[in-house]
Amino acid sequence: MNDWFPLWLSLRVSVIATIVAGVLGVAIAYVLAKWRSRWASLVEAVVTLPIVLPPTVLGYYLLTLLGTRSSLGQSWESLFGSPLVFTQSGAVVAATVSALPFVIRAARAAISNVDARVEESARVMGLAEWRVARVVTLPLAARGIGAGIALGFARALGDFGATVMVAGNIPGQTQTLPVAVYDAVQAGDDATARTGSLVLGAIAVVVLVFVTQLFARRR
Amino acid sequence: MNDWFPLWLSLRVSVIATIVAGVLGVAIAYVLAKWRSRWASLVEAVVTLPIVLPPTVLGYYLLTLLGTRSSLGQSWESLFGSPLVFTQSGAVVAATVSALPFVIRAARAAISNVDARVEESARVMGLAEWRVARVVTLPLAARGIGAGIALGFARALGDFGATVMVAGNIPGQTQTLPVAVYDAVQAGDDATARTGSLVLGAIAVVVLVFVTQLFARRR
Amino acid sequence: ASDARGDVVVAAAADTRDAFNEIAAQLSERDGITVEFVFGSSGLLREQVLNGAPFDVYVSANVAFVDEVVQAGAGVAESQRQFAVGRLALISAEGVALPANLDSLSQFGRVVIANPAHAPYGVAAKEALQSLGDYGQLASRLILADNVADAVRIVDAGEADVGIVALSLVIGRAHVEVPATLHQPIRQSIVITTRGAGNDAARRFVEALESQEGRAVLSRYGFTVDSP
Amino acid sequence: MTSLLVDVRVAVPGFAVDAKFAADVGVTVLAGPSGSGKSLTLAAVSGTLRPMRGVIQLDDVVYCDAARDVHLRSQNRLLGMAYQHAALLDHRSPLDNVALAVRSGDTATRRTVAMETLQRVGAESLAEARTRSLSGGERQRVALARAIAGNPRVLLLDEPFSSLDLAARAELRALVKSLVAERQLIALVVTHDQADVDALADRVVRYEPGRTVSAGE
Amino acid sequence: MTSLLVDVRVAVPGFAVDAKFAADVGVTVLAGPSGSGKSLTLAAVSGTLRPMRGVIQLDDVVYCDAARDVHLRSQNRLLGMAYQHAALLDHRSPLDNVALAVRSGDTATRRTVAMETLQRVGAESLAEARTRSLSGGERQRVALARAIAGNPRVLLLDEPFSSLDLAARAELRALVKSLVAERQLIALVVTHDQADVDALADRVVRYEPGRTVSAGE
Ligand SMILES: Nc1ncnc2c1ncn2[C@@H]1O[C@H](COP(=O)(O)OP(=O)(O)OP(=O)(O)O)[C@@H](O)[C@H]1O
Ligand SMILES: Nc1ncnc2c1ncn2[C@@H]1O[C@H](COP(=O)(O)OP(=O)(O)OP(=O)(O)O)[C@@H](O)[C@H]1O
Ligand SMILES: [Mg+2]
Ligand SMILES: [Mg+2]
Repeated sequence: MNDWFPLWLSLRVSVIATIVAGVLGVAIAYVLAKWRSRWASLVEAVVTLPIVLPPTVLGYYLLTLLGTRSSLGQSWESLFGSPLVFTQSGAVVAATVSALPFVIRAARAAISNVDARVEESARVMGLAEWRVARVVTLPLAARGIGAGIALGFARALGDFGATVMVAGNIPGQTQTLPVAVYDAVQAGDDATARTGSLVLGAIAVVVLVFVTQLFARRR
Repeated sequence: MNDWFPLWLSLRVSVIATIVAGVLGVAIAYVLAKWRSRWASLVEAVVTLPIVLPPTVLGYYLLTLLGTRSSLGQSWESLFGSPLVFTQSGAVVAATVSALPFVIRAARAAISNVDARVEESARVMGLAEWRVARVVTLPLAARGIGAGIALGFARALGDFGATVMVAGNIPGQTQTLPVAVYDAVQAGDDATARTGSLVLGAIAVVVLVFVTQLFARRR
Repeated sequence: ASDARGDVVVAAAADTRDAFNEIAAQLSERDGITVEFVFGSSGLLREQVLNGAPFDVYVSANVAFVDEVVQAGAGVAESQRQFAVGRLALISAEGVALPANLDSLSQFGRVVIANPAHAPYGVAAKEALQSLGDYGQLASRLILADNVADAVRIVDAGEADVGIVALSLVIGRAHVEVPATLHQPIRQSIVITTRGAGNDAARRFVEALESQEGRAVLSRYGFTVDSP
Repeated sequence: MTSLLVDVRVAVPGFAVDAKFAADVGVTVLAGPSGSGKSLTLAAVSGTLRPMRGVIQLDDVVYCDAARDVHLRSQNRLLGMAYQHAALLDHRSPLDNVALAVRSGDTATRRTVAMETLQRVGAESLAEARTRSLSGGERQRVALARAIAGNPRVLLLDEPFSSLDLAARAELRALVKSLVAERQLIALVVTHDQADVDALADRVVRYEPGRTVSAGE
Repeated sequence: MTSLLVDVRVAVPGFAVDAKFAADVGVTVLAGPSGSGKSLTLAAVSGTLRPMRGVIQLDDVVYCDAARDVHLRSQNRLLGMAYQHAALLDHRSPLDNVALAVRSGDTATRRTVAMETLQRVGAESLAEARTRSLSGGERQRVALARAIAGNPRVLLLDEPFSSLDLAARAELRALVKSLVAERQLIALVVTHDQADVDALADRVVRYEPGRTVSAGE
């Protein structure tokens, strides 16, 4: 590979998408875990759906939802002056949507598993609900949340189908590394495909080890 | 959709793949969680890699690894009399490989989070290691394992890229529902694509609610 | 019939979908031969053929891919043929006026073509644009679709104003043909795979393409064929 | 004078207890056999468990009124509580455990108050220990510090000295006694130790299975 | 006569204790201030913690020999243990907790033995209760049942009666005493309660910070 643009783009897109999906996903997971209702697992199943749809189909729906002809896409365009689809913002959206279900489900399981008695004792100590979440619930669920974020990151970094649909494949603009690797496989260019895969793998290993360490509970 | 074959095939393939990935993944996760070494998170990062590759590219490497020209593929053929690739077994392999990392990572986090003191007390009670795992560790990690299996199932059910490469898109033989949906989209057959997506979504919701309930800890 | 296999499995590039479906229908009616198609990207289908896919016939819009299959021993050399030449056409999104020709593209917004990195129609589209000197200036507005069928879909979704696509896929709608002189010919190649070597139906399918009726169908779908 | 009124029926699947007593400033000991509902009563006062019926009230502040479905959040009840099994936040240091319970001041002030409180219970050397490896008695000291650090109105102590040796028990008993007097606290103390009753109790509530429990002498 | 020899240095970050005593059939009480290393000693005997140096031996069965890096697995030490904080498997019923500790027989036999054991500690009515909602005293009864259910050679009891009322304490003390005699057990009992010492102790090991602990009278 003599062109490093896809690598930087992929890194930027996947990191931003992981942060967005992490914050949003943990918030949704928290609400789902605390929501004592039979509906919670139904809602959880529905938010898991993006995984089940073939990425291109997911991308197709996203495109319909966010494209230049949709009302959402038009509001975005009037707000920011440029369309959402076929831009790097579009790539971030696609990667975020792909990563979100993983964060939600892993975090929800971990949060539900936190001992309610410890949370109770923190309330009795006088900690406000948000501090109970910050001081007790989320730290005790850290490992599971970390697993979700790691999976979400891997998914965002590797996303191909949804990105290609929503962000297009514009070399030097929206062509991420997985898209470049895919192109190389199609073209029968094994060397480029191999280099690209190795680079993807290497980044992933570094980031994943880091994320795992970050969320491993100490003490 | 007037042809239900892709639906049944998808159900069969994803259920078998989920079971295989579930058993294998939980076993690997257990070993990783108990392996007190800095290498554990490196190994974990490496087994997460299949997520980072675009599914088609993953499928391409699987095809190279298991195809009729590979030694693995040839051993399989001489053992079972038919090739592994472009068969339903191939579809199961593709779905299993796609699902495995999700099971491993979520389960590993949950298993690591189990209170070591409870496991100790079970050992002192005289329970052999495998019974400690069965009676203490795995039940206490059930929710996280469930999340991993749910994600793995969703991934297996929705897999398009890897399946299409390894098993092909042979109608009536290896054409799974996501592949059929993709095909319909390509052919501009929006009605079939929409029905297919809805059916996929419906199955996923039912199975995911069931899985979540199954692994929710009682008592 | 779900589980009954067709008599012959044909793996073919996406641009042939409409024309081949019609030819297969004729073949089924006339000779009772059922053809099963697997449409996909030429590049991925080639990898599958090389790794033992149960395809009897491989059709690609890229001659080099077919050569590669033959060289690897996965295709029957004698059966290799170029049966038609594909053409490019311009289409536009709903509500967007059709461009009169390729020269006027600068007045439009995004333009979609198949990915020249691996799709033959993409290569041709790029050549056409280059021969008019437009490519460099257009590059930042180009969307590279996975294959020609995708390109058509992106135009239909309204995400590109104009598409340069396979004529064979847009024959039934408003389009403007791109002069064949602007690019290298897009030669449609066919080969019977080693697996399909003994399959009589495979041979019959190839013959059907070259038959008078077959060529009539192909040319109706915008392929250039040697005059019958 | 300040008084905590408890008049509730606390019910869980398979068990219910009726408790009716008023606790004034000073120490009210809850005594009675194992499984008679003492800890459940404290849970109701702390707001962790909603009583089936009845009222809990601190002067004119209604903690809970089941009939009107009023339940003040635990956070707003101004309690300090030491649990039967200490229930510390194992993932935070002993100092953090206590500092988190301090209800006012900035972070630095809270830590100072927490350190002072740890000193009062004789646990200053444990401030930065690994919480989950504390010994039974050490945990109880830290739990007591955490209970008093928030400067509560009501102190709920569930067998607070059970893992301590006799000397430590006497020392902490004296601490509780002086704190109650000094800060005019209402303390509910569950204990099986007659020495606690002798040294601390201003009044005793006896729990007996099947009977409404109420204040005796 | 059977005898448990303990001669080890048990060390954790920031603390170490040297213990050297032999415990014969009967009850050896470990007494001493909070944080003096009593629970750590039991952890070393049970195999949860590896001593820094020294030997633990039951007659000629070496439980551990630090110098030779020999450490018998906990599972093979034939112990029954009741933890300071009960440490039940909260996700299984009390009956399951006890049945899992029974070391021989098929499932049905185990459950029968478990039920009988629960009866002996007066907890048969708790067999199918929700374990995590047991009261403090109830947990201790179940924990004691679990400790004796496996028909162990060595019984390790860490403040086993601390949450129990006086009547229950007396009752369970008598049970331990008779079991020890009947089954010729070696029991190590940590307690702060003088009544336990008076009623049970055949010998007392005194823990004092900084000194090697050893058996006195
Ligand atoms: N959530 C619950 N669900 C079902 N039963 C419960 C629950 N909580 C407590 N119990 C039962 O209620 C009874 C009273 O429990 P409680 O903890 O109040 O006893 P206690 O008086 O504190 O006893 P101890 O002195 O042993 O701690 C016990 O039998 C206990 O098993
Ligand atoms: N894993 C550990 N890491 C660091 N310190 C520890 C660890 N385990 C125990 N300690 C410390 O070792 C000392 C002895 O602990 P131990 O639990 O044996 O005390 P104990 O004699 O049982 O006291 P108590 O009667 O209060 O239960 C305590 O100061 C405790 O904080
Ligand atoms: Mg209690
Ligand atoms: Mg102890």
